[in-house]
Amino acid sequence: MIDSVKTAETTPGLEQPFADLGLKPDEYTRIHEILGRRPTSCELAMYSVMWSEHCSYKSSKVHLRQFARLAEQIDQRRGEKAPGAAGAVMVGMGENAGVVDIGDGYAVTFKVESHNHPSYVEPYQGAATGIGGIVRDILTMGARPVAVMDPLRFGPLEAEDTRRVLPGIVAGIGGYGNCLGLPNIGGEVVFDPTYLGNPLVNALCVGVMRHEDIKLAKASGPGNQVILFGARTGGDGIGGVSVLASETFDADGPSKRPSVQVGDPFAEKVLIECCLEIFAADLVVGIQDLGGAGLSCATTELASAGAGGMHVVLDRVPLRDSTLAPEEILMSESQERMCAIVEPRHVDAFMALCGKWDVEAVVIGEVNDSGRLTVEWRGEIVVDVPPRTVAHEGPVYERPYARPADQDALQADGTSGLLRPNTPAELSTTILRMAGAPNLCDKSWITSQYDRYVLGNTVLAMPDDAGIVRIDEATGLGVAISTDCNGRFARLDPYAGAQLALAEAYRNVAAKGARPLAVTDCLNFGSPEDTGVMWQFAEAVRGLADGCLALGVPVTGGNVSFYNQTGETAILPTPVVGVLGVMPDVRARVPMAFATDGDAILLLGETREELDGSEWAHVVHGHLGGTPPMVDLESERSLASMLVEGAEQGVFASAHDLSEGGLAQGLVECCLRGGLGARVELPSGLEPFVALFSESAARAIVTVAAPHRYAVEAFAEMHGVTVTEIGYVGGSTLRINADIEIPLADLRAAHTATLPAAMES
Amino acid sequence: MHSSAARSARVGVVTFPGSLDDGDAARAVRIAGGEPVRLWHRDKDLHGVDAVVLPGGFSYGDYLRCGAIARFSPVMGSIIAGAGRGLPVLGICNGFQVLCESHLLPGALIRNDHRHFVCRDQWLRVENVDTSWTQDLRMGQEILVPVKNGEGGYIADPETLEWLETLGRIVFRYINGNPNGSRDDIAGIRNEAGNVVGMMPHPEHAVEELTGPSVDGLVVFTSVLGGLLAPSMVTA
Amino acid sequence: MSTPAERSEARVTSRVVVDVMPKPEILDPQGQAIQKALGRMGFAAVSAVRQGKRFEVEIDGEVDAAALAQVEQMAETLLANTVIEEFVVRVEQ
Amino acid sequence: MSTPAERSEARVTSRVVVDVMPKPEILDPQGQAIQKALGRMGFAAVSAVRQGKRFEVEIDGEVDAAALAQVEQMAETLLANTVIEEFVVRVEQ
Ligand SMILES: Nc1ncnc2c1ncn2[C@@H]1O[C@H](COP(=O)(O)OP(=O)(O)O)[C@@H](O)[C@H]1O
Ligand SMILES: [Mg+2]
Repeated sequence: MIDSVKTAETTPGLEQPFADLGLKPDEYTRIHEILGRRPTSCELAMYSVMWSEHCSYKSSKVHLRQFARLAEQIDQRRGEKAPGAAGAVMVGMGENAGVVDIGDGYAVTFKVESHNHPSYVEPYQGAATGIGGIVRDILTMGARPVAVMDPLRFGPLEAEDTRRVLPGIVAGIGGYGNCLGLPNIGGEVVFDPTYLGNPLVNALCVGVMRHEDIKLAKASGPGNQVILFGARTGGDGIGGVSVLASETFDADGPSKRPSVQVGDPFAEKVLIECCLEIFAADLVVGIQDLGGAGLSCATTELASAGAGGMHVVLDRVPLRDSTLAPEEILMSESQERMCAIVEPRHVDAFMALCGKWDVEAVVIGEVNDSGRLTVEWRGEIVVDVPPRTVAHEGPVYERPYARPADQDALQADGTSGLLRPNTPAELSTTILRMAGAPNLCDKSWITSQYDRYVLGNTVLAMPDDAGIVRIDEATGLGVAISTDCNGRFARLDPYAGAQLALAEAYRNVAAKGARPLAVTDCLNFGSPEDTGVMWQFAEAVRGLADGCLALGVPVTGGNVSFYNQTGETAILPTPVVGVLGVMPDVRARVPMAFATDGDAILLLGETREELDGSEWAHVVHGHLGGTPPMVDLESERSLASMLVEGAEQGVFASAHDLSEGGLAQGLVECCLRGGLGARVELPSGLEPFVALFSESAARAIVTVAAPHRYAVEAFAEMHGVTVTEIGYVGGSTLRINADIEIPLADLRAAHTATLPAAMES
Repeated sequence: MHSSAARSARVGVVTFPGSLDDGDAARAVRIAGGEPVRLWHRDKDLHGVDAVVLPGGFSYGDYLRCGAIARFSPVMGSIIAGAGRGLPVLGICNGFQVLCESHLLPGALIRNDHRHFVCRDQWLRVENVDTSWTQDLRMGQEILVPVKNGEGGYIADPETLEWLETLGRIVFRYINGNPNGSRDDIAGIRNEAGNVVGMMPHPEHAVEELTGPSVDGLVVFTSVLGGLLAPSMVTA
Repeated sequence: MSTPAERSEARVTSRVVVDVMPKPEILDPQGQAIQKALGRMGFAAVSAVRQGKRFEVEIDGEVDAAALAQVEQMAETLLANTVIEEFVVRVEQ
Repeated sequence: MSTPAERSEARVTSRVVVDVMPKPEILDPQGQAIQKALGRMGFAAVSAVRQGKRFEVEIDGEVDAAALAQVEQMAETLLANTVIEEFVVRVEQ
């Protein structure tokens, strides 16, 4: 018996399982009001999934508005200061991904998204489909995807479940991304106990297009055909959006297994090539990928952005499983599908290209100007809704938030009382221990599972500060991207923590010689129903928005992931920030590796005694308390300007930003990367321990050959950046002051042993 | 180098659905001075190319066995026939797998012994310079090129391994560490005539200072172009 | 296209199974890795593991000699790489 | 270590087979790719193909209930991913 619109009208009193679908009573009532009757079961499915936290951003919307205003505010400021094509936001927030002008007629689109919960349930497929989803978002904008990145968070390295989750997630990211032929150019791997029952899998993709090729998710032009193409629709992830993304797991963990989506990267690869040829032939007026909420999302979003009406015949959807009910077809999250709006005169050409790539394509409906989305199944109308009410007019919550009662105590519990290494021997031991600590150790056990070379445009990739891809072979135009977040800092002060994440990503990009242009973010938090978590979220958003304004980099898109918690314990607030920068000529890139014996090592920026929330406190004392390092965005800006201008003039032999682990870890990384030692004299006036392990922001180390020394001083003076010469490159040891000397071989052994030992035992 | 009348050699680069390094192979041909010609898997016509590269990737998804399905594509029929007539053919990574599945080369490639995909910069030793694709390299020369594969372990029955060795059919060997458990550290092999070479490492990713660990891979492409442009082989 | 879930439909389809295993003389690193992992997990009694593939081929109609011969040929040409693998074709009981 | 080829040796080992197949409701890209390829190669009568794994586990001694239970557990924890796969354990006749 089909629950059609007619049936709904004649059976107003029917009891419906709205609560099981995650709808609150008042939300259910609103659906009644919108429709003037009870919803059909198909409509209920659509509203429930589209009004879920994951799709509607109902808890975050009121805060995210701060980002929407940014681009305009920045453009106004920039208009006065530095006119120029590059940097303008061509498509802002709200579309599948933001688009930024990078000059020469090129635009890039980039975005980071989460796939946290599915990756806990089924690490390989969860992570794989995370890559698949973000790549389709980028493709949908009309762009050729050119690289991916993967910021990851896990429980403690030694935990049993980490050994289940980590290898699967890494293999899934590699398995899918490698098969798509997208280089992986960077990411993060962070271990902290709060992620044990809730790892974070964020995935970033960047794509490139010409200005005129931008596509939007828009169903305009009555009479235009709605074409579903790509993989067949199966029962994957039905209810996945609302169940997986909005509710926490039961205490008994992964044994309770909801349905999972399985990815087919080959299908996606041909879908990409097929779409790019379709775009090149200019055959679509609008296009949308099918991600969370599947057809429900694609049809309502397309319709409400266009002429406002659409009729879909659900029987035409090619199925993998003929037993699927219409509700399930509407909610299915089967991967590797797209929906295009095509003028009737182009349908044949469209189908021919799909045929060339062996991609199944079917006309499932037509655009009209009825203002309604109607869906037909076995001859009956099962959906008749105003599409905007589904896609854009979902509930908006002003969730209460409050600074947690324990925040003051947390901030009062600084690191000043912790026992510090003092003697040269103790400092030496600490440097080695830190070099091998899970968060600071060599990640190549993970990153060597990713193809970094494919497409032949990777100029820098992990473990360098930022990934760089060349976009135009003739001119050398390219982009750099880095993602960062220190969740411990965000826990101590979410406002400052979000700004520190932004500052670090911004600094990483600038250190390579790229001018930072735009921001994407993935805000991973606990339950928004917890007033403390909601405060963390509100503070982080405010901090990020203020920070972006100060640095002149707009947020062009991102993602919110709530309910990241195990039982009552939320993860560290983790606002992952990705910064994209542009380089007119990627040949000017500055790698992190020490390059030549005798080059001077210069420390840029100021070191204060800032050890609260540091990696040292975490590794050595398991301590988290106090206040994070000072945020000084003016200094970040000056430092970045100096780094970018210096790179353009070719004065740096190497550059590396300082962050987790401080100067000590920065030196270790530069030495090991280049296979060259260093002779370092720590600046006087600071306790050696503080000089080595403080995590003050707005710092970097650069190396400079003698002929460029003067120029560097001049740049520093021009930008007001403090420069301290701390030594020179050379030898096969890291020597610090007169009394610390560690062979590089020992550092390398400590740095590289950790992950293989943990994963292969 | 060659008379201005000689056209530049045309090197076909095949695209199967799922090919990934086809663009890079074409770029390498171009940087080496040749003219890349894109060939489509469904097209039997080789468009008169002078040599063919089967590039890396995951043809048809490689779900069954790497290269197993690509081997039956129309273009492979023509390439197998061409190889028999002396057409230089280079299979890189997935291309190598296709050549083994096509029985143009002996043996097979199986899952890496450590069961992970591996992408890293790899040193190789040149073991045979008597092929269309290695004639400009030096015997014993050590080159640095990327490897990236999940099923790169070369395997064959013991007799085959032995005659590969004794007949000098091993073209490249891994040194300073075997990335995938390949038998006898085999990274690349040739057919009897020396026109067909298969290798797991990716010379096309080592043709530019900016993007590769070296430019050692370029010689593989200049080798074949040099051979094609030798006066005796220029087609009138 | 019919999926296994629809096997019970009116149309007769039959299932033929093709088991593909690495030849005994060919090294099986996957099998060895699994054996090692099992050892670490405390399954000490395992003396060897080999990993191969299993294909379930659904054929329209009844399985007769001709159909079996067809599947043999599929196995020989596509499903198995006879350079390193051997296969067995059988009708699922 | 004994390989299957040596199973006639003096020491008694038994072979247990674990067949692992994708769950019917789960997407099986492998099977689809093979079916399409078979179609192109002219094997028209094939209506569906599923690809799974076959493990041959050699166990020291006779296969008794305890040994079978052990293999069940190996399959459950290591050989199959029960989120997306199902398995059958059986003693090779
Ligand atoms: N999951 C990952 N995928 C790819 N690259 C990664 C991943 N995790 C870390 N990396 C890379 O390792 C390097 C070091 O990471 P990180 O310590 O976070 O750098 P930094 O602190 O300088 O930002 C960076 O190049 C980063 O991109
Ligand atoms: Mg970082």
